[in-house]
Amino acid sequence: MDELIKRAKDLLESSVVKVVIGYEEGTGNKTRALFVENAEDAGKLIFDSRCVQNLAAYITKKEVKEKGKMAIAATLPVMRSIIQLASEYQVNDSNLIVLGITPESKFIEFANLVEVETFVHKYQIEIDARNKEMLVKLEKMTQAERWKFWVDELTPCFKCYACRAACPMCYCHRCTVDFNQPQWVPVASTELGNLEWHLMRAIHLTGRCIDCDACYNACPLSIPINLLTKKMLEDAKEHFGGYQPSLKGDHLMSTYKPDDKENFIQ
Amino acid sequence: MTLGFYPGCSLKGSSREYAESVIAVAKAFDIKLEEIKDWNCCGATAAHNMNKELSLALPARILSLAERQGLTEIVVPCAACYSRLTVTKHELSEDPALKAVVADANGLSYNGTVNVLNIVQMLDKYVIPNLEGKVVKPFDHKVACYYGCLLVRPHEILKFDREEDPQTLDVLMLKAGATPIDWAFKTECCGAGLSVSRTSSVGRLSGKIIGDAKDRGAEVVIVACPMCHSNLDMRRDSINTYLGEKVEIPVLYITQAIGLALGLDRKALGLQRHFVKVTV
Amino acid sequence: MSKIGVFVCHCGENISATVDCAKVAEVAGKYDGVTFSVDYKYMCSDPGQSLIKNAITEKGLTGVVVASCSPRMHEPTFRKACAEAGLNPFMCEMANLREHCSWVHEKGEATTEKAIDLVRILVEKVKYNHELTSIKVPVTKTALVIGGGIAGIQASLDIANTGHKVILIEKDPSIGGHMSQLSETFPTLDCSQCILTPRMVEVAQHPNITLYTYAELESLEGFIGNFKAKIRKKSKSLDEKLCTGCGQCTTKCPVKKIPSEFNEGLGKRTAIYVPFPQAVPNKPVIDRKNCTYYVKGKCKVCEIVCPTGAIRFDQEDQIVEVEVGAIVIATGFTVKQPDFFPEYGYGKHADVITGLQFERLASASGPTLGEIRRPSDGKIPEKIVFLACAGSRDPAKGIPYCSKICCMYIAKHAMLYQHKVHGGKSYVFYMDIRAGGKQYEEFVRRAIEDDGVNYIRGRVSKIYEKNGKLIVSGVDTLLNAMPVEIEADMVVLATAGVANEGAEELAQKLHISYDPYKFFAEAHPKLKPVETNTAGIFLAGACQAPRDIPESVAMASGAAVKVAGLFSQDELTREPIIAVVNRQAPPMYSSCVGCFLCVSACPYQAIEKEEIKNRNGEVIKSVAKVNPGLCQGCGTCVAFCRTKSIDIQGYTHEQMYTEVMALLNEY
Amino acid sequence: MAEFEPKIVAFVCNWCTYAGADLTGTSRIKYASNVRIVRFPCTGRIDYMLLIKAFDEGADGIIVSGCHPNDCHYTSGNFHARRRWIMFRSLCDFTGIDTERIKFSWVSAAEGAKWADIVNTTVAAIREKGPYTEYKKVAKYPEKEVIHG
Amino acid sequence: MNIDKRLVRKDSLEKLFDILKQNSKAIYAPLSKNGKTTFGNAVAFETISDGYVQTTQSAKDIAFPRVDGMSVRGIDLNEIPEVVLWGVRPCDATGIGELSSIFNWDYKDEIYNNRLSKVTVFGFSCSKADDYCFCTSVGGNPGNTAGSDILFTQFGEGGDYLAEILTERGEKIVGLAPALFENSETDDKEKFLANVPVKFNHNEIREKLDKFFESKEWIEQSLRCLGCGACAYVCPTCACFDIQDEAHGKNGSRIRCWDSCGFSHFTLHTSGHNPRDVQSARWRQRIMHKFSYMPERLEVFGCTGCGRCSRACPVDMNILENLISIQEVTV
Repeated sequence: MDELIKRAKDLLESSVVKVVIGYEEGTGNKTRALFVENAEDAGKLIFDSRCVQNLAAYITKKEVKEKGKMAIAATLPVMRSIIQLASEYQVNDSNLIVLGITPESKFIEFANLVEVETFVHKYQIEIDARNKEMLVKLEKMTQAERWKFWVDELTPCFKCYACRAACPMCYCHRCTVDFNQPQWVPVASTELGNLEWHLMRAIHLTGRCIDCDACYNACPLSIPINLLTKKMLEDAKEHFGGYQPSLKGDHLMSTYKPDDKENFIQ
Repeated sequence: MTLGFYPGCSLKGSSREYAESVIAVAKAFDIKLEEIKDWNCCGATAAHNMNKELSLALPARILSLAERQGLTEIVVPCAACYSRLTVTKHELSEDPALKAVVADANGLSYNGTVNVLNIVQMLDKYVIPNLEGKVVKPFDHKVACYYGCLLVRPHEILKFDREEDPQTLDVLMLKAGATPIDWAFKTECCGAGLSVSRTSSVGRLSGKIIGDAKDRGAEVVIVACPMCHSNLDMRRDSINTYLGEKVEIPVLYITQAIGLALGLDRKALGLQRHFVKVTV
Repeated sequence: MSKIGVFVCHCGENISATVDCAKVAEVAGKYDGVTFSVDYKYMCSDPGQSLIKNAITEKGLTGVVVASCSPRMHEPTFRKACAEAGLNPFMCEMANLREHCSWVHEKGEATTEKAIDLVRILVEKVKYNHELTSIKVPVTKTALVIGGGIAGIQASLDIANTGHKVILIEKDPSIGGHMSQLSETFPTLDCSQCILTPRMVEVAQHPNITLYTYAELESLEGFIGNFKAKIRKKSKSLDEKLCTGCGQCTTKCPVKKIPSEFNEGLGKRTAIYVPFPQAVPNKPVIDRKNCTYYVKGKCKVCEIVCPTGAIRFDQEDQIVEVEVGAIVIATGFTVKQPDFFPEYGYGKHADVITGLQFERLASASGPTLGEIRRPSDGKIPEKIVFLACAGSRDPAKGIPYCSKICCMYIAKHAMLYQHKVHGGKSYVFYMDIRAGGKQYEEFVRRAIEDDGVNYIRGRVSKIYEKNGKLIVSGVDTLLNAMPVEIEADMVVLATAGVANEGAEELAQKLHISYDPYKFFAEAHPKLKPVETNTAGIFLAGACQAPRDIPESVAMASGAAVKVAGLFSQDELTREPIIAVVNRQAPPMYSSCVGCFLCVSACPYQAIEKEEIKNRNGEVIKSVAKVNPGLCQGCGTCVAFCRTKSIDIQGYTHEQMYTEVMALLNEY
Repeated sequence: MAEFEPKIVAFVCNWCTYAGADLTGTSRIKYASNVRIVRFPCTGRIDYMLLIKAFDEGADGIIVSGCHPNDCHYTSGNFHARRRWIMFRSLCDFTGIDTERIKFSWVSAAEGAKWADIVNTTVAAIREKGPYTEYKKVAKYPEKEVIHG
Repeated sequence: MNIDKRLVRKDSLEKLFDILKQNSKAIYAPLSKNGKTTFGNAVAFETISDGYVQTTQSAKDIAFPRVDGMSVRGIDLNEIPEVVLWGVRPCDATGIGELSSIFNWDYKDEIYNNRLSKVTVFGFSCSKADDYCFCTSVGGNPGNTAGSDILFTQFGEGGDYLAEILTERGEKIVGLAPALFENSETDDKEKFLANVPVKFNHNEIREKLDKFFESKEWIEQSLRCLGCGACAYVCPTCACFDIQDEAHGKNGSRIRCWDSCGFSHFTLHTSGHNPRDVQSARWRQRIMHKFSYMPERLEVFGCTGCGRCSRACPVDMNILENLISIQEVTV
């Protein structure tokens, strides 16, 4: 990733950007986010297969935004998130430069978000085999079995909201769970409170989730909540031909087709 | 450079000269044509009316083989094969489920990564750009470019040229020094479907085509499909019976015409194999 | 603490027959916040209403629940009553005990229980009702009509005649539109220009109509009653005040070979030109693309010959800003042009022409002075073929719909041909004959029976030239698909009527929706045919779908009435049942994060971006803002907003949530 | 014991289904009294969270109904709603919520009879299924200790 | 005082488990799910997992559940089962003490104390540690007896156990199964304990923090922090909660739920003003509370060095690393 480091240096020296967001070596053989503000620290930047955290989550973080224009080391999922964020007016060319890293771990730079979009659209969002299998397994279950499965899985959740914090799409200042007039989602992390929180989360991410698994990776209890969003992703494919984050902003759930098909409305 | 090559049955039999001329022209531009190993029938004719899966599985196998062979682009000179392969590519990309079924039937993975070129696209992409200075004997004749039915239809899928009054062949021939005539039967049916069952109809259908070409002063008819060729060339007697006169306009494959323009050896282009003597 | 009054109505026997009204009133009386509860025979009667009014004044009620019939029936009644007693009308809710309970259930416990539930739901809802005041929007009583075809002309005149101001803009140098190009009109065969031109003159002279020709809409802002339109007046290179329309310039102009738009390219015009003799205004414009002066830098013949010195070569486009209260769109349609029908050789063979071109040939004011002569060599065609559905009803061509007018004008064309060319043979290839309309079917029969036009049911696969003739090869489906070949001298294509180029662009300028074919979309296919989704913008004529003259005129008058209706009041009063985006104190300003997904969800383009700035004018955040003029209160945005920042008055989150709670819990 | 009487909440739009239900009334067509109607301006306004709330609070079944496609008073509210329902329903199904207890329908202002039929069939179906105990267990309903009152 | 030390054979543990069950004690022990180990009601001995360095969550919810009813009537002691907390690491055992000090600072929290009064703690010394452990830096150690009623130390992999009976409650347990607690020859457990090197001096840190409030270090450290509550919820000493009224018509319940100072809404005022409106302020609060405020007010540190927060953090906010750097930077 020498190009990445070099580019980061340039951008900071020429003070085109105030901060470069990338990965550094962390503790316990983990990597973690690094915010480079001085060119001389650019050397700390690394990239390898362990770098899976979706850095796009930082783009909308108050403290990071306040630093000024930023550049970000972006893998495919991060780029997807960025485009989605851009389509929701949370980021634009004037405050972000994307330092791309291709799935083949090649460095690739973009002049603007339109180029990023074009690149992103070369790849379909595909659910990995392991989870696909899991989905199929769940779909094969009876409704009652699925109910049991999810109650068991979700009961341990203690609502630390790491999933929300780690998700680039959860940038709202006031999440529905923080809304208490009325109290849409019970605060308590009981079966019910947890179920509703995760249902709501999945719905809110429908048509917006780009399947980066940040939520799952962040969960300290390793609850497979990403299955919910993956399911929504699949259904979007099945019912509406799927979606790709796009600057056009033709969002899956805020638009419709008069001939949308369903088989359950009497 | 190397291109994948799917000859299909015709180019191994009734239209060997097509294959020969394709290879000859390719050679002249240092294009190596790598034949797909263990290729099979493309399933043209009516198969797709009888059994959809089968009609898709056959071409899919060819494409899978090409993938396995590491080919990213294959040239398919026969219009019928081209149609089948492209349609299959399209159908499978539309329907993942079907894709799975077919891959399963073939026992071969299919990713749809292979780009399928018909002869016109191939020439357009790799030959024409380097034609400069290579034309030693401009093909200075009035030519009627005959596209037939499969090269440009169905447009929604092939997205190649326009289905009524197509132009690509004409443009190619223009570049080869010919004068394409404007005529009315570019995409009329030559009767290939009835070639064996009702030869008389072929005489009439193909007759109209040759007739109009003649009326408009064409010296050569240019084709890009073995079926068209066999009907317009091999069935010339019944055509002439229909027309009530002896029309001897030769029918050349686009590659043969270009080959001549390049000054390639007539034998290498298989011109001697035609029924209607190639006088040009 | 709210003081709520519950008023249970017996509706004579209608409710009390199956519901124990007294019990309902009694139970309701025990609910927290209910300070008055009573049942009465007829709540909607005068004594009933005064019962409510008195309770409001005496008990100082803060909310009222009337448990009687459907709110769709009497909500206005009781809200009015409350208002009269000084209670905000929107603090009154109705429980539907009649239609939804007493009438549909048998007498008994369960039915009364349900009635009690229904009342409780509303009692709890009312606790969360807010005082609302209806929205008043002023109305600018000037209408903007876009497009000077027959529809635009009719709409303008109708509105102007109600005494309101109209601004009519037309992109071409003259009004008149397609109708002015037509020869005769079906089914009466009266001369198109004879009936149209008087109207055109009327427009020009009407004191209430301001006419801008050679002008287009630049941009539009605002909402019903309060639009601001920018109009671009394209430069005519002419001082219209000075020009007398004497015609010197046009006769002297050296550039004479420009295909005339008015004559569909069959005639020629000069660079400085008046599109046609009866043009309104009858003053020339310079076509800068073809004018020698603008191309080469010298010529100026027109300037020299102009007796009044009206030519202005340096004139620039002008932007006029106008304020209007309503807009009528009458931009019409166009027909498919060359290259769309390679198989018919249109654009290749001079003698394959469109219906509009035939109109010009048949028109007395046309290039051939009304004689049917083929463009290629001016010969009179002995055999002529008309093709219906050239493009129309042809999914393969991307035009699955029926262009509607063709069947009729083809019959007319064939008829005119037969009248003008005696002994000529005419053929019509058609799919079906669609002659629905007064006198229409009879008209077509006349063409077939009296004038001997040969109708062949079938389509044409191709047209090609063969020794000077046009070979039309088609099929006759009535003779069991027998192939037909006709050697014609001329072919007329009834090319599909399609939306204007730039229709999409215009729609976006106007914030109105359009169908897949770029025709503008009406608000409701049956009940709102001239309205658009955007309040205050109306449709007339073929811009909404292919239409013939009578329909276009009817539609125009319809739109005019809508405008007049709108202008009949100084202020629009609208129910305050609209969406609002919350606002809070800094540093939040609003819980809205400005993702603006609501913008794409709103059917009325009623949601705008508002930039919240600090004292130094820097944007702190941009959030959604609902335009009360445009919002219709559907609430689609509300259910959609992740942060619950947008809410709809009268059906707020708290109200609906509470209803569900109240419905399933004991109180 | 007495036959189980399901609690059913109906979320309907003001312009079609609510009016349709009014018509059922004016036509005096009788139907089961288990249903309670909540009136919305448009199906587009119906928040899926409210359906969940209904189950939380002990509903055994839910009816959601609005204008037929293309008949929406607001032109497209029901189209938006339909998209949400498709996804929401499948999510419920995926998490094991009994989707047979949520009835989606289009009832126009003219379909009074259809409304009666929808209600009756739904009530019958839910009665067949019995109370939604699985969900109530999770919702700990109605074990709610009294604070006051 | 001299501690009663006994030998417990490794196969006696199961017997002990069963005897406890027979004496109707609920046993909360480490169980595995999705590859994570957390305390739960163990129905059978074999379900108890071992070999873990540290459980994902602490055992605090035995006395401070993540959701607890706050009935106006108070809770009936008999409603609470007798619980044996099995397999607690020494750091967690100490944690219970620290948590109790919070719940008994000024107001004595009846609910918490009642729950705790029913708990017997079986500590298990650590035979292994990982990079995240730092108990020794905060005054603890892998064999620390504090907080346990009985502390078990295994004599090497697969070996028998040394049981240190530390409290009356511990003795009660022994009383239930005296045969299983044999006399032990050796009582030297040291060589079987994990080695956890001291990384910093917590007292130094405490002093330093007094002058550290305005330091840039907080911002540097917290820029990466996403502001979730994972650290607080796995922490054995985090005690913050939020009181909620769940109303359902005229019925409803008052409950308290875990809360975390990491959330931006934790200190949000109704006015919209937020005294800790940036993550650095929240991160500072977390560290200050544990290493400055608690020692100051409660004479205990709010950290047991269990390292859970570091393991649980989705963005690798390693508290040990951060504390070290606080010790290093000069004010």
